[in-house]
Formats: sequence, C-alpha cells, structure tokens
Amino acid sequence: MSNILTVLIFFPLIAAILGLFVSQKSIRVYGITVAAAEFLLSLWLWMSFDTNEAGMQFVEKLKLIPEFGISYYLGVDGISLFIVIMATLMTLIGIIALSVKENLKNMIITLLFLEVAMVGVFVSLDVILFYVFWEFSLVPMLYIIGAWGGDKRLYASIKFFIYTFAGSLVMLVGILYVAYAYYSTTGVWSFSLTDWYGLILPFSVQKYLFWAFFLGFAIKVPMVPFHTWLPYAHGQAPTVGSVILAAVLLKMGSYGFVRFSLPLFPDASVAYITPVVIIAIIMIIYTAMVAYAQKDMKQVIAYSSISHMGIIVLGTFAMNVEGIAGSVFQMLSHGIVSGALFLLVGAIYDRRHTKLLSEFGGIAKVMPNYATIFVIMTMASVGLPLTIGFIGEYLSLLGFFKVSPLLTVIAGTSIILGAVYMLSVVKKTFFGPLTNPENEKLKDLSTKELTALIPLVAIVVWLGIYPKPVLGPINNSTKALVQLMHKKSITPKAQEIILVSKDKGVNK
Amino acid sequence: MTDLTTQYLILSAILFSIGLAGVLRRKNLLMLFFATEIMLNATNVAFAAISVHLGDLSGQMFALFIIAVAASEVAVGLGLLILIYKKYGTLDLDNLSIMKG
Amino acid sequence: MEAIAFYIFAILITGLFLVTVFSRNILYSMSSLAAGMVLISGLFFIIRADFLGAVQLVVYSGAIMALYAFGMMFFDATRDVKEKNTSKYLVFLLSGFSAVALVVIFSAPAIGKHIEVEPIAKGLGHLDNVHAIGAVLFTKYLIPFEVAAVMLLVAMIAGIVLASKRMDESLSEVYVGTDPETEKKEQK
Amino acid sequence: MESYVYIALFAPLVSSLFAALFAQKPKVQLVGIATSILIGAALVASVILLLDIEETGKAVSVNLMDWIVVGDLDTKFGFTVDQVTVIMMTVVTLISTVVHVYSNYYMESDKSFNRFFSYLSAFVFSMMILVMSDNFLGLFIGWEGVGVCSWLLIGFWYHKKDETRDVNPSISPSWAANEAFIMNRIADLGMLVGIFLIYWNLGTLKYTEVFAHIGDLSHAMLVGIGIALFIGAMGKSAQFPLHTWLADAMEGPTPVSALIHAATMVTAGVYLVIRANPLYSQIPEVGYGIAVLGTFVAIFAASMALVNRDLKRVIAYSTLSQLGYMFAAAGLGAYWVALFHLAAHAAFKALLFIGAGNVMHAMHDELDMFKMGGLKKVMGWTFLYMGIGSLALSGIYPFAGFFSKDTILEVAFNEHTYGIWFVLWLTAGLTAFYSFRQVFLVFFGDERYHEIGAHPHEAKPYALWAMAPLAIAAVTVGFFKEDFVEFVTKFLPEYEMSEHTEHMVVILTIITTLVALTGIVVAYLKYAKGLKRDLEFEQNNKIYKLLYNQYYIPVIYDRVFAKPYKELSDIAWKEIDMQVVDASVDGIAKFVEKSGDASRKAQNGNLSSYLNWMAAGLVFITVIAAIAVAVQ
Amino acid sequence: MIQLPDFSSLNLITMSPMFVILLGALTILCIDLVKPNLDKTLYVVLTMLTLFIALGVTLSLNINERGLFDTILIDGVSVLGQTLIIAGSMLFIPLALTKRRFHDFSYPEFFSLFLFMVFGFQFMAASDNLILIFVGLETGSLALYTLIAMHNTKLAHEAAIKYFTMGAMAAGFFTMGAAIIYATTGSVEMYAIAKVLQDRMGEAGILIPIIGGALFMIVAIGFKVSLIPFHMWTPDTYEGASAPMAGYMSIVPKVAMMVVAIRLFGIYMELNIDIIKITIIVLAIITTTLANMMALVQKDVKRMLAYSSISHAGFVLVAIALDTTKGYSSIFLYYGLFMFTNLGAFTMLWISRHKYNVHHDRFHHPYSKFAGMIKIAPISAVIMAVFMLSLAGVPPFSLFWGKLYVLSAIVDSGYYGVAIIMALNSAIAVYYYLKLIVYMFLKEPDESRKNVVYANRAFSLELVIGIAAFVTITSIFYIEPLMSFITDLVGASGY
Repeated sequence: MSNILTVLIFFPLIAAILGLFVSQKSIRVYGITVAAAEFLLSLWLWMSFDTNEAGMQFVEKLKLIPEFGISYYLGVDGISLFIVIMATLMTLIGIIALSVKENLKNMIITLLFLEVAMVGVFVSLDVILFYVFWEFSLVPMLYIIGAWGGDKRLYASIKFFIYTFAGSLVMLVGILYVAYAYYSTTGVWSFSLTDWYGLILPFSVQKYLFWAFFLGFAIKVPMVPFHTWLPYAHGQAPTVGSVILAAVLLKMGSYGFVRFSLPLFPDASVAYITPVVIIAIIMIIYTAMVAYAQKDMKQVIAYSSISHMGIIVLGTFAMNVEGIAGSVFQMLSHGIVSGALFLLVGAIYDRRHTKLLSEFGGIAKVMPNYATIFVIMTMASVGLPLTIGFIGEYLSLLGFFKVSPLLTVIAGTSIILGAVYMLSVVKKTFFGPLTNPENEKLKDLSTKELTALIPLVAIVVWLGIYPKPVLGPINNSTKALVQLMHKKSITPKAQEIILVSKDKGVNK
Repeated sequence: MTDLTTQYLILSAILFSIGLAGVLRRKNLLMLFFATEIMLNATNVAFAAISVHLGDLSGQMFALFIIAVAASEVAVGLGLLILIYKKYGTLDLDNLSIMKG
Repeated sequence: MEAIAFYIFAILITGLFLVTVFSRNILYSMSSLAAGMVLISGLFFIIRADFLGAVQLVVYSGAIMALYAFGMMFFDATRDVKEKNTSKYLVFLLSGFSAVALVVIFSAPAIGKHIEVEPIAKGLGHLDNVHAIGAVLFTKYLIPFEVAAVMLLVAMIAGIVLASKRMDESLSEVYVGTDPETEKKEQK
Repeated sequence: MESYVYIALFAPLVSSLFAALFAQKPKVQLVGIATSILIGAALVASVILLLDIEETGKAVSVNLMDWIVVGDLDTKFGFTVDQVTVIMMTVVTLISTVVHVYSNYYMESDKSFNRFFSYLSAFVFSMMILVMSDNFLGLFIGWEGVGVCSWLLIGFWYHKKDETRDVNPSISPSWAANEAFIMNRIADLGMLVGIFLIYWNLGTLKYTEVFAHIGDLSHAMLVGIGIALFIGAMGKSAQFPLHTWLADAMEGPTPVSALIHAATMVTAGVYLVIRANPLYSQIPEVGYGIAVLGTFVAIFAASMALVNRDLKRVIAYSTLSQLGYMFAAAGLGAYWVALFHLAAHAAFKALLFIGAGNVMHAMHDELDMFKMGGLKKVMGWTFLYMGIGSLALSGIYPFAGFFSKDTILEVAFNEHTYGIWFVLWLTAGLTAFYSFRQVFLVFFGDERYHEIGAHPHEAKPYALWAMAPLAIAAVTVGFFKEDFVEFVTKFLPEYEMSEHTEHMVVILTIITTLVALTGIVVAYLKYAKGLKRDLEFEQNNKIYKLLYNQYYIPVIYDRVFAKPYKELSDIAWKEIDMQVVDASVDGIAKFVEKSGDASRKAQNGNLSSYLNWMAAGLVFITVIAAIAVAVQ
Repeated sequence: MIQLPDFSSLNLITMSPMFVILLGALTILCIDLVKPNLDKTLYVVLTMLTLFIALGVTLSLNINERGLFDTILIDGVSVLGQTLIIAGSMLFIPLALTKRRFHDFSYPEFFSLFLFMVFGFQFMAASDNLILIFVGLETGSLALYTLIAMHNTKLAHEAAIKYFTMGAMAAGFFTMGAAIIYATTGSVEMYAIAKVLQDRMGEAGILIPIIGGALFMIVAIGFKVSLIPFHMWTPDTYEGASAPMAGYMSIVPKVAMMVVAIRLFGIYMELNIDIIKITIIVLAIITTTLANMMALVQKDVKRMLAYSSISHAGFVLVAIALDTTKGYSSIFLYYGLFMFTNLGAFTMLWISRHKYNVHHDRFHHPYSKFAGMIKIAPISAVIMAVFMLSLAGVPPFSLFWGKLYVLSAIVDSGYYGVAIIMALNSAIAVYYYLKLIVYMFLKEPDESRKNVVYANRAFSLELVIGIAAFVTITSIFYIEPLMSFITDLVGASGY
C-alpha cells in the first residue's frame, strides 16, 4: 500500500465531513472509532516501515503546480514516523477522554480536522504543502480554545493564532527565498525538501534565512521570549486542546528545526549555536522558575512544557547524532508525558472546576489511582530513568555536552529545577492533610479516564525500558541527517562541530 | 511669433493651483465644483500650448475631451447635488459627515 | 503683440479665477468663472487653436454655465455663502506647493525643447486648425470620440435618473430601530 | 549462575509488583509474607553467588537487552556480579530481608500496609540494579530509582501536615521527601556530567572498558571525571553540604530508615567510589580531598548527634558520621577497608534503627529521648539489640565496628595524614558518647514516659527474631575480616600497611578503644542515673544551640536558597514574564491598535479634509521621492 | 487629402467586447423605452447574457494586436484586465435578484448604466492612449457614481458625493499628469512615450518632468486603487454604497486602474528610475500598514472590509514596482482570487441586508450582528469564515496562493525587507478577520435578532456565495493552469 500517507491524511478529513451527518448522541463513538482507525493506520505504517532504511519511505509525489515547483510530496522517515503516530494516538486519547458536553459534535469534527493538519505537517516533504498544513492547524485549534475555553478564551485563542501566524509569515518569506535561491542555482522552481537538501547556500545568505526560519519555529516551540501565548492558550484551552497543543502542535516547531533549519542551513545553525542555546537555557531555567511560582496547576504544566522544549532545542543544536536523536525522542516523550499531565489536570478540573493549587491538598487519599498515575507522569516529566522522559533528556544533554560542557551543566539544572516545581505540585495537590471539605467526596478516575491514561502509562514505561523500536529508526534517520549536514557544510567551524561519528574513544 | 509656451505652462500651473486652492477651501459643493472646472481648464491651457508648440494635435484633442468630460461631470455632479439638497437641505459639505472613522 | 495680449489675458484670467475661488457670493463666483473661461478661449484663439477656442466658448461658457445657472436657481443660492474654512494656511500651503512644483516642472529645461513628434495622421500639413482637428478626430480619435459620446449619454441618463422624482422615495433606506416585521413575528 | 543473577535482580521486582496489585486494598497479610519470601529468595541467590564467586573467583555477567542505542552510544541492560557487587548484594538483600520481615510487625496496623511493601521491594530492586549494573548508565538507573523509592518512602505518611521547624525540624514527611529528592538531584547532575565526560572521552560507559582505558586520558580530565562522579556520590551519601536531607528523611517509617537511610542507599556513594577505584587511584589529590571531606563530615555529624534529643535523628547523624569514615578510607585508597566498614556498618546500623523502631512503637511514635527512660525493664530484647548495635558502633572489641573502624584509623595513620587520623579518633570518642547517651537515656534512669501516658511494650517475637541475624552479624562480622580481605582483594586493590604502622597497630587500637570507652563512661555518668536537664544551659549556651540547630544549616539553606528561589520565581513570573515579556507583546498589539485609532481620526467624515489629505498626499509622495533622490 | 487607412487595418475586432457591452446597454435602454415597467429579472438576465458574450469575445481575441488607429491595444494584460472586469461584473449582477426590493435595481437604467460602466473600464484596460484611458475612466466613474447614488439611501448619497468630488479632483490630477507627460514627450500614447523617454533619458534635468508627471499620475491612480492618503473616500463610500456595489468597487475599477498603472509605471520601471520605484514601494507599505491598523479598530464589518481592501491594494501595488513577469502576473492572480473571496464576503453582508439598523445606530453590519452565527446559520458561518481566512491568507484557501506569488515575486527581486513587512502586515490583518470569526463562532447569538442574518436571502445570492466559496476552497487545483494562463498572457505583452 504505497499511498498509505495520503490515506492517513485524508481519512480523518473525509471522516470529519461525514461526521456532520452523525447525530449528536452517537458522535462520541464515531469520533473514537475514526480516531482509533486512524491510529491503527498509523501503526500499520510503522509495521510496514523498513526500520533499516534511513531515508524517506512511502514517498508519494504528485505535481500540483509544476511551473512553480509545488507538489504534493509526502514521505516519512524515522524522525517523522513516530511523531505522526503520536499525533494519531494523542488525538484518539484526547477524544476518549473528552469531557466536553456542549457541542460535542463540533468538537469532534474540529479534532478530526486538526488531525488532518497535524499528520499533514509531519509527512509533507514539499515545503509549501508543509506550510499549508502548518498554518491550517491554527484554525481548528483556534476554535477549540475559543469555543470551549475558560473565561479569557477569546484573548487566548486570538493571541495564539496571531502570534504563531506572524512568526510563520516571516518563515514564509524565508521559504520563498530558499526557493528562489534554488531556482537561481538550478533554473527550476522546486519546493521539495529533498531537492533543497542538495542546495548549498553561501553563509552570508544562510544567516538571514536561518533567523527567518528560526522566528517561525521559535514562536511555535515556543522559545523565550516568544512564549507568552502558550500559558494563556493552555490556561484557557479545554483539556483536549491542551493535550494536543502540548503533545503535537509544539512539536511542529522543534520538528521544523530538525527538518529545515539544520539540514538547510548547517553552517548558520552551527554559527548560531551559542545564541540559540543561550535562549534555550534561559527557556529551561527561567520557565522552570516561573512554573514554580504558578498558583494554577495547569499553568505549571504549561510552563514546564516550555522548559522541556528548551531541552529539545538544546539537543537539536548539539549537531551530533546523540543530541538530535535525543531531542527527537524527547519530542515524543514530552508529547506523551505532558499530554498525560494535561489529561490529569483536566480530570481534576472536571470534578472541582478549579485548577488552583491552593484548593487542593491531600487528595492522594481520596483519589489513589489518580495520584499514582500523576506521580508516574511526574517522574517521567522529571526524567527518571526507565521512564520515557529520561532517554530524551539524557541524550539531548549528552549530545550537547560535546559542544559545550559548561552550557550543558547550566542547562542540566533542569533536572533539579524540574524536580522542584513538579514535586511541589505533587506535594501541594496530593500530600498533606485533606483540609478542603469539597475534596472529601472526590471520585477517583473513571473508567473513561483510565482508558485514556493507562495506555500512556504503558508507553511511558515501555519506551523507558525498551526504546529500541522507536530509537532505532530515529537513530538511522538522524545519522543520515547529520551526514547530510556534514557533507553540505562549507565553513570549517561547521565541519568541526557537526559530528558524524565520535573521533575518540574505545569504539572508534 | 514669439514662443510663449513656457509662460502658458506657468499660467496653467498657476490656474491649476488656484483651482486646487478652491477645491481645498470651498465648503459649498456647488462652488467646489466651480473650482474643479478651473483645474480642468488649467490643464486645457497647458495642453493647447504644448500642442501648438510641438505642432502636434494630440494635445488639443486631449483638451477637447477634457472639455467633454467636464461637461459630463457637471451633469452628474448637478444630479448628485440635487439629490443631496433634497435629502440634506444644504450644500455645505460639513454636514455630510455621518460616515467617518 | 501676442505677448502683450497673452499677459493681459493671463492677468485677467488669474484675477477672475481668484474671484471665483475666494468670493463669498455664488453669483460673483459664477460670473467670474464664466468670464475666465471666455478669456481662456481667447487664449486658445491667440495660439491659433481655433477649434478648441470655439468648443471652449460653446461648451463651457454656454452649456456648462447654463447648467450651473440652472442648478443655482434650483438651490436659490443668490445669498452669500457661509463657509467655515478650516485652515487657510493649509490651503495656501498645499496649493502653493502644487504651484511651485508645477512651475518647477514646466520651467525645467527639458520641457521647452523641441521634440520630433510622429504625426498622428499623415498629410495634415496643409490644413488649417479646424480641418486638421476634424480629420484627426474622425480617424485617430474616432474611438475616444465615440466613448465620449457614450459618456455624455451616461451623464444624461445619470442626470435624469438622479434628479427624477422617483428618487424622492426610497426603497432601500435604512432606519434605526427594530424591524416591525421582526417584532410582529416575535409577538406571534 | 546467570539464573541466580536474575533471581537476585528480579525477585524484588516481582515482589514489588505483587504488592502493588494490592496497593489500594486494605491490609493483606499475604503481601507482607510473600514479599519477605521473595526478598529472601534474592538473599539466597546472592549468597549462592557469593559462594560461587568465592569458589571460582570469576565474575558472572549477563546481558539482558539493548537499552539506548544511538549514534555511538550503545547502552545495554548489562549486569555483572563480581566480588564487590556480590558483597553489596549480600548486604543489601540480607538487610532487606530482615527489614521486610520486621516491617510485617512494624506496619501491622498501618492502612497502607500493602503499598509500603510495594515501595520497599521496589527500592530493593533499584538498589540491586545500582550495585549489579555493569555500566555507569545502569548505575544511574539504580541511582535514580533508589532516589524515587526513597522519596516515596520518606513521604509515606504523606497526609501529615507541614509544621514549623520548631515543632518538627523536618517540617513534614512530604517536605522531607521532596528535600531528599531535590538534593539528590543536585548531586545527580554532577554524576551525569561525569558520565558525559566519560562517554565523550572514552566512547563507552561499561566499567570494564572505561577502566581499561582510563590511563589514556589526561590527568586534568581524570580529575574532572573524579570530581563530577564524587559530586554524585556526595548527594546520595549525604555528604556536606548536601547532608541535610538525611536527618529529615527520618520522617519515613523506621524500617525505611533502617534499610535505606542507614544500610544501603546512603552507602551507594561509597560504593561508587569503590567501584571507580581505578579512576580514583590515578588521582590521589582528589582522593585526599574526599578523605578530608569525609573526615570533616564524620566529626561534623557526630557533633550534632551529641545534643540531639530525637532518637532517630541521633542515629541518622551517626550514619552520616560513619559514611564520613567510609569516604575517608576510600579517599585514602583503602577501598576494601571502606567496603568492609560499609558492610559492618550496614549490619549494626540497621540493627540500631530497627531497635529504635521497637522503641517508637512502644512509645506510640514518641521520639524525644528525654521523654523515655527506664525502658530496659519492659523491652529487654530491644535493649540487648541496641546495646550490641551501640557497642559495635562505638568500636568496642569484639564487635564489628571495632575491626572496621580501627582499620580506617590505621589507614589514616599509615598515610601520614595525622590530622585526619586525629579527627577520626576524636570522632570515635564522640561516637561512643552519643551512642551510649542514647542507650542510657532510653533504657536507663527514671521512667519519664509515664508523663506522656505511654504504655510501652516489647515487640512481637517474630520481629525480635528477625533482628537476630543483624545482631549476630554485628557481633561476628569482624572475625571474618581476613576472609573478606582475601575475597575482595581479588578485585579491589590491596592495601598494605607500612611496617611502621604494623608496629603501631596495637598502640593505635588501644588508644582508640580508650577514647571510645571514655565516651561510654562519660555518657554513663551523665545519663544512666536519670535525666537531669540543665535548661539554662540548653537555652543559653551558644555551642549547644548551634549543635542542636544543626549549625543552623537548614535555616541557612532555607534563607539562602529556598526562599530567594521562591521569591525570584515570583519575580520571574509576575514581574518579568507578565510585566515585561507578555506586556511587551501586548504592547505591540496595543501600539498597533492605538495607531489605528489615531489614524482613524484623520477619517473625520469631512469631505473637505479628505480633499486636503489628497493634496497633502502629493506633497507626501514628493517628499518620498525627494528622500529617494537624496538617498541615491 | 488625408490618407484614410483601409478598412481591414482598423482591426475592428479588437473592440468587439466593448461593442457587445455597448449593444447590450443600448438594448436595455431601448426595451425600457418601448415597454416600461418590466421586471428586473429580465434586465438581470440580459445583462448577464451580454457579459457572457463579452467574456467569450474577450477570451477569443488575438493578443498583441492594435486596432482602430492604434488607439486600442489588445495585449495579454488588456485581455486579462477585461476578463477580470467582465467576470467581476458577472458575479455582481446576480446580486440584484434579492428577496427584498431595493431602489437601485428597480431601474432598468441601472443595468444599462452598469454596462456603460463596464464599457468605460474596458477601454481603460484595452488602451495605451492616455486620452482614451481618461475618457474611459470618466465614463466608468461617472456611471459608477450614479450607480452608488441610485441605492438611494442617505448614506449612499453621501458616499456618491464624496466619491464624485474626490474623483473630480483626481481627474484634474490625471489630466495635469498627462499634460506634464505630454509636454515631456510630445505624445499621449504610451508606446511612443516610452520610446521618447528612452531617447531623452540622458538629457539634463529630464528627470524632473518625468518624476513630476509620475507623481501626479500616482495621485490619480492612487485615488482609484485607493492608496493611502488618497483612500479617504474608500471606507465611507463602501459603507454608504450597497454591499454588492462595495464589493464590486473593491475589484473592478481597481483592476482597470491597475492595468493602467502597469502600463504607465512599466515605462518608468523599464527606464530604471529607482525614485519612482521607491516611491511606489513606500506608498504601498504605508498603505498596507495604516489600512491594516485602521481596519483593526473598526466596528462595522463593511468598513473593515473596506480598509482591508485598501490594504490588499497596497500589498498588490508592490508587485508593480518589481518589474518582473512574475510580479505583474501575480497582480492579476491576486485580483482574480480576491474577486471571488471579497465579493463572496460582501455578498454575505448583502444577504443580511435589512431595513433596520437593529444592532447599532449607524452601522448596518456591526460585528455584533454576526454574533453566534454558527448556531443560527452554520453553513453560512463556515463559508464566511472561509472567506475571512482566505482574506487573511491562511492556506489552503485561495488568497494564500495570491499572497504566495506576490511575496515570492518580491523576494525574487531582492526586496527582503519589504517582503517581511508585508508578511508581518498579514499578521496584523489576521486580527480583524479573526475578530469576525470570533464573533460568528465563539460568541452567543442575540436570540431575538436571529432572522436578521438571512433577511435578504435569495437563490441567486446563495449561488454567488457558493461559487465564491467553491473557488476559494478548491484553489489549489486550479492555481497551476490559472497562473500559467496569466503568465503566458502577461509575458506575451512584454512585461
């Protein structure tokens, strides 16, 4: 089945349109069925994925605007495969755990549209196609936050939309420039990424393009100081919105770094490691502190997301296989873990209609299952070995250590600060005496919530112990990526920093 | 025959500016339209002078069509003025500012 | 001789148009406009643009002024017009600027030079102005002429439609308040 | 033999998961029994392995599966059981078994009985990974795993509320748990840095490969790695300045203190240094630094133990102090000595803690020794056990501590580091004093417990029986010293005393024993006849207050780190994030909107001004053109 | 005697589209004379037919031909321009068939004036003779003023008089600009102007009249395509005119003037006069930015769309200053796509036209009118949202491709700063489009005013919206043929 990617993209779209005819009563079942089918499709993709092959697979290319080099060009490699699977999984889980009552039908149809955009972003190999999905993903999210959000939902949703939109427009200018550069070199227009990979740009050009792309991705990630839309978006979004936002939408930015910034502008990426990483470190430490200061449970998770995304950026700019593969893995782990944490916060919010930490305390007693899962996710979030959170964080830091030990040590404080805010949340929420009488009657997780959460717990543990099925393909593709960067790089500094293979050690 | 083209053009420039000044300062719509006629006439002078100077008839043709346009504008303009007068009871354009912002 | 005539005309026209623009009385304003236009046609005659002069005289002084006079009577505007002029300086500044700019442009050395012009139509050399114009108008400028005819038709229809009685009552007018139909439906 | 490795490793995991099945159910006695048996199985497996290695002298290695394979990094779940490991395994499983059995008694009326056993077995599993792993990353798994289990167990009674430091110096179990976790994380960062350095310089994390090539590295790099790894060790072994969590960790149930915070987890740091002996022997200056720090901690902790009234805290400080001894030995290059003291200390310290547990049970969780006294009558067995433990701790012949601690003093003497020797010697005296101060305060003198209305009772027999192995070990371990040396030096470097020291041994032993006896005697004189409190002294003596308040270090940490961090975080959020970053984003939006509002005013509806604008537009574009000319 | 050219060289076929339109207009007039009081549907259909034939004729023209004494130039640009003008008109005309009766559409004259207007605009697009352009411009404009006034509301009159007066002034500027150009080159035909200027470029002081003429022309063109600060009529006129007329005004006259601008400024670009280039770009940037800012603070959707169309005009204008085939082509692509989307949006307003300002004293289409539309009229709301997103340039809707091509053309020419400013402007713009979406989707409806949204609903309106929505959504499938069609035509014209 060579056109599985097309099916993967358009199945939810068709399902969403057909969903209009399903009655409100049975829409939940419909949504779960469709999302599950989509998830199974993505699993099938994985099954038929050749794990030894580093390049793009299931490639489909259909010319859309040949004159201008725009095509319908899809493919996955080890880097994108798992993000796609995560996107479908988190959509499924989001729909299972849906606690929205109003306009459920609209919600599910919107989620399916969002799924189209999410899958599309990660499997597009044509840059314009990528951009189309990238921008389009804003629309359903806008609706989700705006229609089912909290009190300041309008402000939050508009801020989210415009902020990311502005960044990506600058990126669009960069994209057009690269296309023009490609045109002037080869005489043909092309927006296909694989073509662009062969394009060697002079450093003087790369540096501007790097920042143009950087702005687009940095806002999406979001990197400090472009991050302030995220707490609002998370704070106001309904649970499912937060889950998908944190798990998948933020990954678009970090995925962009890996897919675009590094291979297209290897020299500029190397040259700007220091400023980017300093931003990443500020992001890690500063947002960890801000997270610690939060009074709202969800805001803590929101800011912690930013902090973790800092680690991802750090790993990406390590310019070696360890770091980049680590950051890709960390994207998955952060997706799963923060998604689960948002689900958990959502569960308590559904019960109490508040997320303020001061309202809680001692609820481990009344909600033991809830507390257990929360603690497991907390531990994964702080990067405990044998949970999914460790591997990515460890590899990212390890990779970047090669570039700058000092900066890595500073960034490494995330393992301390992360523990500080997460444990403080756990303590404030679950520990201590049960003082608030409203909490006494809280019900533990329902079957619905458990159905959503237990798979995530299983993944957290499974990939923490045996990451090889996922890490293997990521490793292969990352190796190919680093080799490409090394081959393409023109400045001596980049030649030195981009590390295809270790030059020291026992196994050389 | 002394060549007065430049003087004609400068006259045209001055007349155009007088017309412009009228357009800018008049508040009575009817009188404002007078000023626009002056502007069009000023260009006529310029066109005619250049045309004669160059021995080319295009300029005079242009002037001719400008006159035709001016005539049509008067017709439409007056029609509009009548409408406005019926609705607003005045030709003072200071009163025509419902729409703003 | 021509120069003297030009300067006299020029000064007179400028003066008259100044009156047109600055007079408070619509009657003075209109009369001076008419006089100025007549004098402009004189200018055209001076430079041997006879046909243009004639058209100017007929169309402007005749037709346009008649129309305006008609309009003026309609509005009963024999009284002094009260105008609240906002900023004199701004007006003078802007029109002064355009005067200066135009003078600079027109007195630029490049303007006065003779340009070899491709004739619009061949064999006009021996004709006088009116004949030449006629020849050009019905060959080269046939289409603009026809379009101008349509334009005049448009202007005529426009004038008729806009000034007609049918415009007194409007089908489209928007009123402030609640739609009575809506209320009726709600009451039901 | 591999199957025994697996049994030793996975029996605790199975045990933990089994208990977890019942985690939310009310007490199921089967859980306690089954977990004890499973841990016992691990003990048996460990002992079999011990005997096997004793016999063959060969390490047993297994490779379970790949873990992280990325780039050139190839980490496997690999386990190797060599001499050092098997000693650690035996110690860990032995004490775990005892603690599991004992916990059946100690936790019998706790609602979360099943949960407790799940955590406890999980801890054992983590500890087994820690000691059995054949690479640094595996070690790190265990390292963090024990940290989490420790966090869970310290905070086991999570429902207690936060108190002020005056009421409860540890604030609350959950607070103490977090403190322990976070402090350990600080150290773990150092550990990670060490691992990174090793990886990028040697390309592998496997012990055998790393230590085989350790000589290839520059000295500076070795120093870096050594320091980084030791920072990791400092956290887990609660060395100064990361020591405060250990005393606070006493908020956990007492069996936990016995198992984790005395016998096993806290010794992980020592284990790491011993394990990395090829590294540390290359960098004696770092080793010396470790020894000095260890020595300092030994006396520093002992001094705090002198005045504390909290039964468990005293033992905790003594643990700290003994860990200092171990580091002193390891730092000076006497790795087997350190390991020996580790093993011996594990036995008698666990014994002491469990004894303290009995006392606590008897006293209804009252920990203030000033409120006890005269318990000897009702708790004879406990008294006996704690007496043995205290004697062992004080280093009185023939108890275990005598052999292990004396050797450390000898090593210090032998290395000509007389300062270290002297401090350690002095500490030995202090140790004896505070251990027996405790014994006398609890078991002798007037029965002050009547004042708080307690009705003390002896522990159940099976609990007492469970303690017996530890007591036996505390008494007898010393006699196996020679066998031990022979066994471990097959793996660890031997440590030869110089001839001079050999001569001095007897004198040194006597001096040390004397100072210990002096300590015991002083304690007897002061406390055995009943408590005579000098309240004025307690309130006004600065040194007493300093020691009693742990040198004010927790308060200082609070003021210097915790509070400013909290305040800084608040500033970061409220002042910077909201007022600067977000406000500037909104400011841009507002600016755009304000500009829109301002330019909208030009659109005033007046036709005349529109015309003016249009004429002004001509001026405007002329200006643009003029500027363009000027620019060109 | 004058030598008359032989009849075949007149190439009468070149003006056949205009002729068709003229014939249609006169037919309508005659029918009205013969038999008055016929229903408007007849006229609508007749107009539609006329436009349909004209469109066919236009598309069948051979390009790069001159006719009628070289006053008419049929090149690719003029075909494109005429196609857009006629297509825009075809989209407009069905909007006359509304549920409610309106004053303007009750006149047969309306339809003939409408066709006369199209006729005038066609000449603007199809000539490079300044005289014919001017006459065509005035014919179209005068008809347009009348059409606006015929809506016959107080605001419509105000709108018409404002537009008319400013138009008269702009006509003065146009003629003065033409006079300057004529004085410089001795010709009113652009190909000759270009030739003469080419020859005279080296002369001392020649730049002053060239730039002077260009500046006056910019004022006149800027007025018609509504560039800031010549835009002042735009919001008021759009607000006062009927919604479809406003939508029409935002496209057809602008396209006609854009063609003129392309022809005229093309000359300067050819001469590489950077000053004019820079002036145009700066003007475009100011137009886009300020218009966006002002649109941001509007309370009325129609006014917002007016400002938005100003900003779109500014955006497109940059492409003129690039002087590349791609740039010029992208202008037509942009307007082609903009036509459907924007007319669709205005039609949406038209559907909700009713007799009473129920939500606001002055504004007929305040944002609050559309509050909660998703609950009242979900499909309409979704379509309107699609139009808004398309206007905002969110892919995959049509205007994204327009924006992509324009930006790409800007980038190709090396104006990166301009490209980024324009890109960021879209981010400002997205706010006010989103505002409407927010009102429609995220606010609660005003229950008592429900029926207002559909007040003027009729099949033909829905049809237009349907076509517009279809074109907007499916853009990705036709961009390629459309763009190559446009590029071929533009390229063939030598731009």
